Amino acid sequence: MQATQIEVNQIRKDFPILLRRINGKPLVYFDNAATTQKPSSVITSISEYYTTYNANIHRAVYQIAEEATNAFETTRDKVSSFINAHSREEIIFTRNTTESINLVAYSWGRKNVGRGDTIILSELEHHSNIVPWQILCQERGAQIKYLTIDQDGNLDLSELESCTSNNNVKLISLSHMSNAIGNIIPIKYIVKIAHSFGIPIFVDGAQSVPHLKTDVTDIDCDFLAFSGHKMLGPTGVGVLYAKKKILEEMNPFIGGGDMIKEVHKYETSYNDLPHKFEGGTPNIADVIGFGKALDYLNKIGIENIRRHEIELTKYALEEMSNLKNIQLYGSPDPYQRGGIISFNLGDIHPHDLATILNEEAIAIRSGHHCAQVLMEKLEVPATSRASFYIYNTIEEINIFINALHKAMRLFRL
Amino acid sequence: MQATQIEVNQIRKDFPILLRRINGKPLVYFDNAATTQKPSSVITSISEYYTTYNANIHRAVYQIAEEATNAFETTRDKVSSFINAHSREEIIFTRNTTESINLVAYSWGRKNVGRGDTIILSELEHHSNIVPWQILCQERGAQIKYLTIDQDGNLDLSELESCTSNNNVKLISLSHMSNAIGNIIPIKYIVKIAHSFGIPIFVDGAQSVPHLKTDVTDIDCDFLAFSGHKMLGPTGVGVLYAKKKILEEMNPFIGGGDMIKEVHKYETSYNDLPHKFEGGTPNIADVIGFGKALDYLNKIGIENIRRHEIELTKYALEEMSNLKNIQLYGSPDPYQRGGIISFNLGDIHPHDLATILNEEAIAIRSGHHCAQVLMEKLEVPATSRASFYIYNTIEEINIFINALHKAMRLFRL
Amino acid sequence: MSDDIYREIILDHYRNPRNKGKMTDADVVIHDSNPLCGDQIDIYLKVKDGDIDDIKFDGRGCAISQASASMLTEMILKKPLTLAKDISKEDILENIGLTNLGPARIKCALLSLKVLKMGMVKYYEDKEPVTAEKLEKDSNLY
Amino acid sequence: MSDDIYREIILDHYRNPRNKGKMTDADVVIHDSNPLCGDQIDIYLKVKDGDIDDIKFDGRGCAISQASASMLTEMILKKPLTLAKDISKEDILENIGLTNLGPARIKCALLSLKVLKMGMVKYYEDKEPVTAEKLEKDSNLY
Ligand SMILES: Cc1ncc(COP(=O)(O)O)c(C=O)c1O
Ligand SMILES: Cc1ncc(COP(=O)(O)O)c(C=O)c1O
Repeated sequence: MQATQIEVNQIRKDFPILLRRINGKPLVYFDNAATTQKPSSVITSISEYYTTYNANIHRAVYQIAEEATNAFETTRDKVSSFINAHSREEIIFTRNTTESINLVAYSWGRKNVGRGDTIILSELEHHSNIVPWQILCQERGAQIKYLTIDQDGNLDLSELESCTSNNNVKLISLSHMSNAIGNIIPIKYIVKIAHSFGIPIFVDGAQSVPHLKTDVTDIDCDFLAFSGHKMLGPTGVGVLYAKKKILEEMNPFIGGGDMIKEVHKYETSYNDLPHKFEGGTPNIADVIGFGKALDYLNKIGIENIRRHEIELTKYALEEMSNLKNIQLYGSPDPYQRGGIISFNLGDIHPHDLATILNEEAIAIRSGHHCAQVLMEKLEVPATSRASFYIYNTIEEINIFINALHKAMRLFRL
Repeated sequence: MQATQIEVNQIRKDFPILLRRINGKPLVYFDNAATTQKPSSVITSISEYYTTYNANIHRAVYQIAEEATNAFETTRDKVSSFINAHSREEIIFTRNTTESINLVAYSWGRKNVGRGDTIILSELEHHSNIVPWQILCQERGAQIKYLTIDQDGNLDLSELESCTSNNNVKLISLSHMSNAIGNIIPIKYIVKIAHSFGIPIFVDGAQSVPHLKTDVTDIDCDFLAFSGHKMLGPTGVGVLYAKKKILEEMNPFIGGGDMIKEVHKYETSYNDLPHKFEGGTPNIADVIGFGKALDYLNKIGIENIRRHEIELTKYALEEMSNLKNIQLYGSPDPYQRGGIISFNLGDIHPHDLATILNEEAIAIRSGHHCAQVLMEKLEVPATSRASFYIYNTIEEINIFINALHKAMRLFRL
Repeated sequence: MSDDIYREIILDHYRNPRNKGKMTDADVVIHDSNPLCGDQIDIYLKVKDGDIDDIKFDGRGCAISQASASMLTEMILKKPLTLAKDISKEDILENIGLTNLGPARIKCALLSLKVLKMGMVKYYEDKEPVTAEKLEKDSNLY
Repeated sequence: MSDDIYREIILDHYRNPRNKGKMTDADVVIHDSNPLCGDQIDIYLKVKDGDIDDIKFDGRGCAISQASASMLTEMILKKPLTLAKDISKEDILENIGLTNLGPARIKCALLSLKVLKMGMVKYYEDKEPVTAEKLEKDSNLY
C-alpha cells in the first residue's frame, strides 16, 4: 500500500449518507458525475453558519456580518488557489456551471460575437455548453461548428487547425472531461493551438475540476467553469474563472445590489472585480460550505483521488467487458478517461436497468446525460452511466456487477 | 392577549442564533430587511437532505433522486399556494430577487422594449430594481421615468395617470415595500391603473412578501419577485412569479441542462414551464429548506406577523421620536409601513452608530441600503436602519433605545 | 419488485410491439418526448367517422414506455377517438399491470397516453373548431 | 471599545476637518467611493517641484473616514508627492490611533489613502510617463 493511497474506509465515515439503506441494502452511490455526496464538515459548516453568524454580507459593520463576509470571501481565496488563478478577483461565484457559461455567453458573447462569426464546440458537449451558444448565435447571426469525435469518443484533433485558422472563429468552448462517456481531451494542446490563432478558449470544467488537477495558469485557458455540488460542495454554488483583463472588459451580467459603485437615476458605475459580476445577495451559506469541500479535497489530495478513480475504473471496465451483450462507450484506456463508465446491456433500456439496479440500492444514471448531440453521434437514444468518487470501493463494483447479472436474467438475456 | 397573538418567547426558541452573544451580551438582530434568521426546522431540513437523500433531480430513476425531486417540487407547490398563484407552472426558482428581475429584463425586456420606449420605476427602488432596467434601456435606446415621492416617502400618485397614459410605456416596476424606509405603496390601485392602459406591472416583493399577505390573483400583478432568505429561508433561493401566458411567450434566459426538451446540433426545443427557465442543477437543498420556511410562516400566520410588527414599529417610533436630534424617515403611520425604521441621530454617521450599537450586540444596518436614488432624494448620504421580524421583542427595542442614548453621550450630543 | 415490473407480457410487448411503425397517409401525426429521460413517441392516427380506423406508434424508450404504447394502441384501435379523453392514468397503469411505479417511471408509462390525447385535440382543431358536444372540457385532458 | 474609537481627536477632526473643501486650480482631482458603505472622498492636489503645495479633500462619510482624510492631509502637505506610496495602512491606523478596527471599518479609515495614491499615479501619468526614478514599482501602490 502506498503512503499516498486513499483510505477509503476512513473517508466513508465522513459521509453520513453512506449509512442510508434502500430496500434493506446499503446505498451504492454511482451517480457522482451528476452530483457528489457531502462530507460532515461541509454539512456542519452550513448549520454552523445559520446557528451562529448568519447575516447579509459586504455592507454591514456589525460583528456577525463581518464574520459572514470574512468566511464567504475566504472561500474565494481557496478557490483561487485550488485552480491556481492569478488573483482572487478572477473568481466569480454563480449558481452552477450552467450559469457560468451563460454569464459569458451574455456578457462576453454579446460584445464579441457578431454576424458571420463562428463558435467552436465539440460533439462531446453537455447541453449547458451548447444551448447558451445556440441562443447567442441565433441572436447574432453567428454559427456553431462542432469538432467531431471518433469511435472511442476521442476528438479528431486533425480538424482543429483547419477550424481555428478561420478568421471568423471568436471562441472555442470545450468540456475538459465528457460527463457522458468520461473522455478527457488534451486541453493544454488545444489551448496552445487556439492561442496561436488568437482565439480565446472556454473550458467547461464541471467534470474535470473535481477529479483532475486543474491549474489555470498552466493550462492558460481564458475561461473555466465548474460546479461546487460535483466536488463535495453544496448545491447552488458555481464558479466562473476568467482572466482579469477579460473580466474587466466585459459588461456586467446580473444588475442589482452589491455589483455597483454608485447608482444614479440615469447612470450607474460598477463595482470592482469580482463583485461587478455578483449582483444581489449571494448564496452565502453554501459558498462557505464549498470552502469546506475544498479543504476536504486538499486534505485528500487531488492526485490521490485521480489514482483511486483510475483503479476503480480499470477494475470495473475489466469486469464489465466480460459481460455478454455489453456495449461500452468511450476510451478503453482508463488513463484517458475519468471515473465515468457509460454502457448498454443487450436490449435492456437504461431506464429499466436503473430501476432494476435501484432495487439493489445502486444509484446509477440512465438517459442522455444532457448530451443528446453525443447520443445522436453514438446512435443510441440513451446509455446507463456509473460514475465514481473518493468514497467508492471495489466491493461496491462487485455488487454492481452482480446486479447487472440479475438484470440480464430478468430480461432473459 | 388575543388568541391569534404571536407567542414571541416560544418562537425565539426555534431560532438557535438568538443564543449567540456578542461582547458578552445576547444578540439583538435588527437587520431583518437585509436577511432574516432561520428556524431550526429549516436548518435541519438542509442537513437531513445531505445526510439521507442528496441526489440530482428530475432525470434519475433511483430512489433518493425521486425523493429529492419530490421534495424540491413540493416547495414549488407551497410557494404557489403561499402567494395564491393559479398554477405551479408560474413559479420559477432563481437565486434571489435580483436574478428574478434580471431574468425578466433579459427575457421579456429584450423582446418587448425598443427604441423610444419607457419603463416606469419610482424613487423608492432598490438598486436591483433599477440597474437591470438601466442596462436594458441603454441597450435598447429606451428610457426610465421615476415616479416621485413626497416628504414622507409616499408615492405621488397624481403622476401615475399622466405617466402611464403615454403610449411608449412598456412596463411599470415597483417595490411593494421600500427596504430603505419601509413605506408600503397601494399596489392594487396602481395595478388597476396600469392595466387600464394595458401596461403590465412587475412587483418587487422582496420586502412585502415576507411581511404582508400577498395574493397575486387578487393583486393581479403580471410579475412578482422575492427572496427566500428574507423570509426565514436559506440564502440562494429566489422566486419569480409571472402569469403563465407571459411566461409562455418569453424566450428562455439561462440555457443548459434541464430546460430543454430536445437538443440537436443546430436547434433546440425547450422544456415545459416552469423548467424552461431553470437551466442547470438548481439549488436543491435550499429550495427544500425554503419549503420548511413557508411551513413555519404558515403556522405562525402572516397576518399575525404583520400585527406583531406593527406593534413593535409603533412602540419604537414613539420611543425614538423622544430623542433629541433624531431624524426619522418614511411614513409616520405604522400601518402605512413595514417594520423598518430608517433614521439619523444628530451628526453621528450611520456607520459610526452601527459600530457603537454593535458593542451592545445590536445588529442594525447603516448606509444607503442599495437605494442611492432615494438617498439623493432625501438628501442624505446614508441612514441607520432597524428592521424587525417575528422573533423581535419590546425588550430588545428598549435595549436599542438605551444604546442610542449611549451613542449620543459618546458624540457629546 | 422488478420481477413484478418486468413480467413476460411487458417484455413481449417491448420486443414485439403491436402497431409499431410509420403511416404515410395519417390524418394526424403527433410527436412528444419526455425531456427528463429522452423517451420519444410518435403516434399516427387514421380517423373514419370519428373512430380510430388505424393507429401506429413509433419511437424509442424503455420497456415500460414502449410496452405501454403498444398496449394502448391495441386498446383504442377501432374505438371512437374521443374515448382518448376518458382514459385515465389509472386505466393505463392497470392495463399494463403496473400500479406501484415511482413518479419518474410513471411518466414513461403515461407518455403514449399524453401523445394520444394531444393527437385527439389536434385532429379536432384541424378539422373543425372544438365544440362542446365533441369534446367536453375535461381537466383530465393532459 | 467605542470609547476608544470615538476619542476627542477623532470627533474634532470629524467636526472641524482640516483642509476640507474644493480647489479650482488643482493639478489633479481624484474621486473614489467605498461601494460597500457609500463613503465618498475627492482629493485635490496642487503640486510644485514634486511637492504637494496644497491639498484639499471633500466628501462625506463616517467620523473615521473623514477624520482619517483630515489627518492625512495634514500629514502630507508640503511633502513630496511620491511619499504617498510609502505610507502604509499601518501608518494611517497608527496616526489616527485606531489599530483594532474590524475589516469593514478599516476600509473607511483607508479610503483617503487609496484616493491619494490614485492621485499620485494620475499626476505622473498625466504629466509624463512614469519613470523608475519618480515612482519605483511598489506592490504597496494601492
Ligand atoms: C426591495 C428590495 N428589492 C430587491 C432586493 C434584492 O434582494 P436580493 O439581494 O435577495 O436579490 C432587496 C433586498 O435587499 C430589497 O429589499
Ligand atoms: C460537462 C458538464 N458541463 C456542464 C454541466 C452542468 O452543470 P450544472 O448542472 O451544475 O450547471 C455538467 C453537469 O451535469 C457537466 O457534466
